[in-house]
Amino acid sequence: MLMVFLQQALNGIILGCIYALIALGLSLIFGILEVANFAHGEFYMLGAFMALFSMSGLGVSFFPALLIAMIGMGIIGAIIERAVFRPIVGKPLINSMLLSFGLSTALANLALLLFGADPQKIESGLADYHLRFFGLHLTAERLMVLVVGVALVTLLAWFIQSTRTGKAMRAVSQDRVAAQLAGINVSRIYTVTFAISGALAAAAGTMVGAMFFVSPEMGFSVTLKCFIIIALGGFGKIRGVIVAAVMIGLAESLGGGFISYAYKDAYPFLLLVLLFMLKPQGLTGGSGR
Amino acid sequence: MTLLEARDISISFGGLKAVEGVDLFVNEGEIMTLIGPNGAGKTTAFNLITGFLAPDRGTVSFRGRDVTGLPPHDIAALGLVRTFQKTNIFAETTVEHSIAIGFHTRLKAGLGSIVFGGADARAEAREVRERAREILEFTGLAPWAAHLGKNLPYGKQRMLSIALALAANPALLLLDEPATGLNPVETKELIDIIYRIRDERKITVFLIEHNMNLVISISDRIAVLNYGRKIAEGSPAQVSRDPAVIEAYLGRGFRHAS
Amino acid sequence: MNGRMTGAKWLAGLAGAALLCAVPRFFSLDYYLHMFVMSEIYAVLAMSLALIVGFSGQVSMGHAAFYGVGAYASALISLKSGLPFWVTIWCAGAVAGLLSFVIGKMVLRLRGHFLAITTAFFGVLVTLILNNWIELTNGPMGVPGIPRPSPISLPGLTLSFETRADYYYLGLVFVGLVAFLLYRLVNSRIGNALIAIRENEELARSIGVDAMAYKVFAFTLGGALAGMAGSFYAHYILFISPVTFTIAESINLLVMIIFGGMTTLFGPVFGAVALTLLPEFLRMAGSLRLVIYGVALVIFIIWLPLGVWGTIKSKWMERRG
Amino acid sequence: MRGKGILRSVLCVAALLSLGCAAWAALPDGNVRVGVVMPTSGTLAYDGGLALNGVKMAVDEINAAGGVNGHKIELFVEDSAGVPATAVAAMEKLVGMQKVVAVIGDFGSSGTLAMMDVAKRSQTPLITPISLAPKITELGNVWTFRGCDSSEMIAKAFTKWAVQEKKLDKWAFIGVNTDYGRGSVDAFGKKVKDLGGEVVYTEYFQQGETDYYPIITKLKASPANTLCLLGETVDLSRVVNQFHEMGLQEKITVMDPTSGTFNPKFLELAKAKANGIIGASRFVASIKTPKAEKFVADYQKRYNIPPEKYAQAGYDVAHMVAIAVKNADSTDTAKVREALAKIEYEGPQGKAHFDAKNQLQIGEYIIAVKDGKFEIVAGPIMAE
Amino acid sequence: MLLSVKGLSAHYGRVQALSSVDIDAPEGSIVTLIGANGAGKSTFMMAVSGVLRSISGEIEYDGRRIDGLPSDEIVRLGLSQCPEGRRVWPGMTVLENLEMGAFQVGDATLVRDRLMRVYAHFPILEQRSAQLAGSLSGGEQQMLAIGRALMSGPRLLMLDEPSLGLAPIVVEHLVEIIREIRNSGTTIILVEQNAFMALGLADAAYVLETGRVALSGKASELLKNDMVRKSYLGV
Repeated sequence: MLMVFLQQALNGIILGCIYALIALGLSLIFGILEVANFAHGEFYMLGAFMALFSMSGLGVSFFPALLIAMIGMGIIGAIIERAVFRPIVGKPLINSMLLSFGLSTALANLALLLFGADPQKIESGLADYHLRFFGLHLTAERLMVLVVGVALVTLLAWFIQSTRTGKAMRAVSQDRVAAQLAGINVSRIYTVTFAISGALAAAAGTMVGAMFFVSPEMGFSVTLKCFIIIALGGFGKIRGVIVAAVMIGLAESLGGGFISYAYKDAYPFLLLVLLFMLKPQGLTGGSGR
Repeated sequence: MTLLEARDISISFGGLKAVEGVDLFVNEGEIMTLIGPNGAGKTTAFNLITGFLAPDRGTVSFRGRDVTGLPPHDIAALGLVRTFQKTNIFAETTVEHSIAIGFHTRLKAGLGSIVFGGADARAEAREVRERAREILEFTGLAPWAAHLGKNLPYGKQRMLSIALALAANPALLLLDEPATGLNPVETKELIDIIYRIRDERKITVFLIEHNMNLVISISDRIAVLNYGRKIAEGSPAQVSRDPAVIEAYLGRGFRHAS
Repeated sequence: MNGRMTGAKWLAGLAGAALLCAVPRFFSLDYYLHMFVMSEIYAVLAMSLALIVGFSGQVSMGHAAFYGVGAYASALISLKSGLPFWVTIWCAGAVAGLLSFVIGKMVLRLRGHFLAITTAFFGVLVTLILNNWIELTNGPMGVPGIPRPSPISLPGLTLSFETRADYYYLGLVFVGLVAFLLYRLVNSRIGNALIAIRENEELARSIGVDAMAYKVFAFTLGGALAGMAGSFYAHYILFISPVTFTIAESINLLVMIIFGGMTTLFGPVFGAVALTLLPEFLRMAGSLRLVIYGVALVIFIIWLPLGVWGTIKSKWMERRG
Repeated sequence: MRGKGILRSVLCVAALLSLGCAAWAALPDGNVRVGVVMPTSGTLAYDGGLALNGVKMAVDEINAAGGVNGHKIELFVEDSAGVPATAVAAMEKLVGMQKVVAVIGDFGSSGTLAMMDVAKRSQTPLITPISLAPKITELGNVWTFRGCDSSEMIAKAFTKWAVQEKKLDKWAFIGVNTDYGRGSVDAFGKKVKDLGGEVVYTEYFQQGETDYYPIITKLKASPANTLCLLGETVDLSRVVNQFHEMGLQEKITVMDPTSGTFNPKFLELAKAKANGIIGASRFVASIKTPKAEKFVADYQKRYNIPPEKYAQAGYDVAHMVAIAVKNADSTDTAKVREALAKIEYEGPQGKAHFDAKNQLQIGEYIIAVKDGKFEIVAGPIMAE
Repeated sequence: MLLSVKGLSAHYGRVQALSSVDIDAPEGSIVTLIGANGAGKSTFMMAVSGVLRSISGEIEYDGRRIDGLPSDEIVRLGLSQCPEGRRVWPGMTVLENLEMGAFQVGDATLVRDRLMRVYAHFPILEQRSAQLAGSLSGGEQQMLAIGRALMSGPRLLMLDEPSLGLAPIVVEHLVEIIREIRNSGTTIILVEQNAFMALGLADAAYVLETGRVALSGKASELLKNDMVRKSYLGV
């Protein structure tokens, strides 16, 4: 029983890693541009397709494809920010919700049209290597997800914490006007934010594509889950989001394994509602703006 | 007669004692003012009195009734109505409609009557229109009746927030820095309306204000807060001579000017 | 702002009503009538959501849950007890209203996106329960064989509900009654209190509005009306299953009221009709249908952030004032 | 600035209206009009597309051979998006505007169940090539036909073979939480128990679920020796992949008795992990009859993938409709319905006919995946 | 003339916040704008800083038109603003706040120099350098905000209500600092409600009323002006 529990927990942490990658980007967008991007799951989906096509089209192997997908989605993210989100920055939240919902519908169905409904697998070549330790079971592929996920999250945290651009991003999220007055090009920061978010989503998409396949409808449910994560972790808070992502991963894995798998989708929400009831100011304290 | 009495009200935010052991009272028919530097706890005191914050300690009673810890809407319904420091109006409704909204606590028409157009609902609606008209005239907002709140000039927006409070039928009106940002002409109008609120409408007025010119000229009594504590209380003459007040708030400049 | 109707308005209203009643004469195909009946159902749903989101300013992302609960309540009660639709539609309203009252009490102290996400949770939870409480709801297999409303006879008119047109007329009455109810409400002290909460909750409380009570009221009434719409849907399609009442449907409803403009009553109706018919129009675009729909939504929000009707109304008011 | 908002609003409305007018111009002529309602968007789009492939191929075949009594078949395809109300709208459009003689659809049972009332009201035969919900044929709606086997028929044939011949006794079920998954798990579980087996584990998952580690980890701790999977290709290929990742293949035999996975896409997604899976199907591409071989070859040529049972069902159902119109020698929907009920059909999967409840009666093959191919182990077994 | 503004008008929606304002700031001077809240003082500063974009009129800085330039360009040219309400970034440390003030400056030694100079003005900031800005007291936050504005090395510094909510003793210190900054060669535009303090410090003064310049002249003269005494000095 303990082994089953530990195995479930390990699975949950790996899932949490993926969620963290997607949710962090969403959280950055939310914190810095103050728009809700319901099309974020589609960034993740497009990133996965980009990796898939660079592997099948360019013949590159998994890791270069991951990199290509990240760069590609970074660029697409930046373009989408300029073209779609820029005009509604500063408008009420519900506008960006609906706008991005439209964008999500358009992108998902465009992908359906271009790539077909038929799901495809990204071959990382690692799924058939098995690791066994202390009675736990892990494929090399999942280990890779864990390693890459942790590496990217650490890299992002370092970037936000220590680089000039990262600090500028924090400054913009805390007070946009003060950032402008300090000579920060806010418009450029917006674009960079979307580019980073797009790249992170693409990384997550590529790795999920290896574990669970790539298909045009893979995005939507992930988006909602990530909104729960950023609400749970505190809007725009990196550490909170990471903790929340892992919590949600664990909740799904343990709740799905030990309570009822059929209600799996409810556990992340349940966690959130419990938190709101017990601690209305959020996981990491302070009010979400 | 004492209309409002706050005893030993205290509240702290994360260790910071925002208001500490403050006693305040307001007599019926007077104009009372609370002054003090920014951050001294004046607005917090208003929030404690009007139920927007619950005190950690102390009691608030209004017309002899303990109102400590009541929600703001219940306190407002008892006739204790406040305005806000930053301009607080209904931005997307017309001035006339805003004031009609202000009559909320006086309206009693039931759901059935509202839906089926009962006589009392119609009578009420008619009465609200008449009374709103009257308040528009009283506050000089009549020419702006059809404008959206957000399209009013700054001074008129401030007046609208007072008009709204008047519509809520106060016995005691708490005005939080009503003169902030008003030009001298508007300030004069404000002074005039405060007097008329007291004299014509028999409403007691309790102010927070920075404009010492206004404070000295209209207050019957003044209380001074500093770092969450009351440091002085008395007539304008007494307070403006108080060394502690000069030190903490008025500064040498004030003495110099007077 | 006053609720008075002038003679001209009465006349225009009568003409409009006559026109609406004549619709089945001009569009006699069941296909059109089906779209119109669906439009009517969505019009009620949109108005009920607009009461919550548009008038009292509380974003709800789980409205389809009440729609679904109403549909199931009505269908199950009528199947198990044999009560006619004319009774079960009220049961549906009561059950959905009770549920939304309880949920509203729990969540309405939250604001903004916290509220949006929490309501989304209840939306998802209801779908999951409909899917998994097999004994009661029959799960994903759905509930088939729901009876039609029993025929009614009025002087000069008999509705048997064997034809789409009968449903159309019933829906027209339904929309009309809900619109009338909400029109009276939003133009009363209650509507004023809701508007006050939407515009500035702090100020509303300072002038004596019990914000929580009014928010719960709007949420409950909105939920109850959605439940009644659900009942109408169930006894119209005659089969219900959880796939109809998902979060995607909640978002669809939000899109409708934003499209039409949610701070008016006509806006949501307009949005509901337009966005029920639009995907059908777009059928000719084939597989591009949903791409066009999505892009149209994006362009639309950038262009007309107040919604079609909201923009017209605000420009008109600007011109006056 | 001021006029712009109104102009935009008016433009929006005008655009909608003009779209409407364009869409609402109907058109009749002398062809045999057949409607199809399938999900071409949403989560079921891929599988819906396969069924549509079969329908289209059948119609082209018939038209190339001169049509039905000299009339060409004209196909009208509408998207149900997997949403019941949309399916109803789609069928109403086909019936009211296109005046079709019959409608083929939907994929999911919810859509089909919702459309049944339209079928009855408009007196138009509705024939579903996929939907498995027992209710469809049990509600006594004579206008609705199921053109494929039902889960009970498969369960009867399959469990008999697995429990009695293969001596598999401890069964675990993982099913999709839909009418299909739930209904099938019930049907199979009952039959397993009737035959002396034991059901030791049951879990359902939401359609489109990606991560099955929680339930597979739990499965690992159960005494099951047989895993019975009930779902669609993509979900099940994830289950099978993760099943192997957790290293359970030595311990547990995997069954896919409704052959939701017996298609080339599954082989592509699961690769070698597909080997050893056993199931039952009314059709598989390796059936060696002349009709089946021709069908497989034509389909392979046309779509570049081998056909599976959805394509076959679409293909068969389209042929059945054509034959019914031919036998009735009329496009009168009532006559077509009567002809359909009496049809004797022979297609790639063998001989078939409808019973009194409009349920297709058809044989089942037991099939195993071996070296990336579907091999027939036994059959066809008739359920009766 | 370091800054010369001619006919500046600005709108927020349909509300006119500034109408045809002319203001000049000679190099090396302290110019003050006084007036009631809502008179347009902050709007003026935001317009000059390039944050408020819907403006008309001419803004000339150091002989070149800067109206229409984005705010980061304007900061690069040496024009810095310390906004009303301090607006420090509460979740960043004092040091990070200061570093971000020098966002445009690439040269690390220059940043270091300026940091030292800010610390020399406000020793308390050095003590608190690792603390989150949000945890500072009001007076310390004001110093941080001024320090941050100085980090870009401005030739023209605009201070919006620096004394707001500060204890008189802190205000006195602030007056000293502002003098020091001017004496080190930086031109200052000062917006103040504390008209006494402002007029005592400034060389020239403008009185704004409902978006217009109602009065202007030497600060010492305005101090004696009846209207100013009555309306803004509370005499």
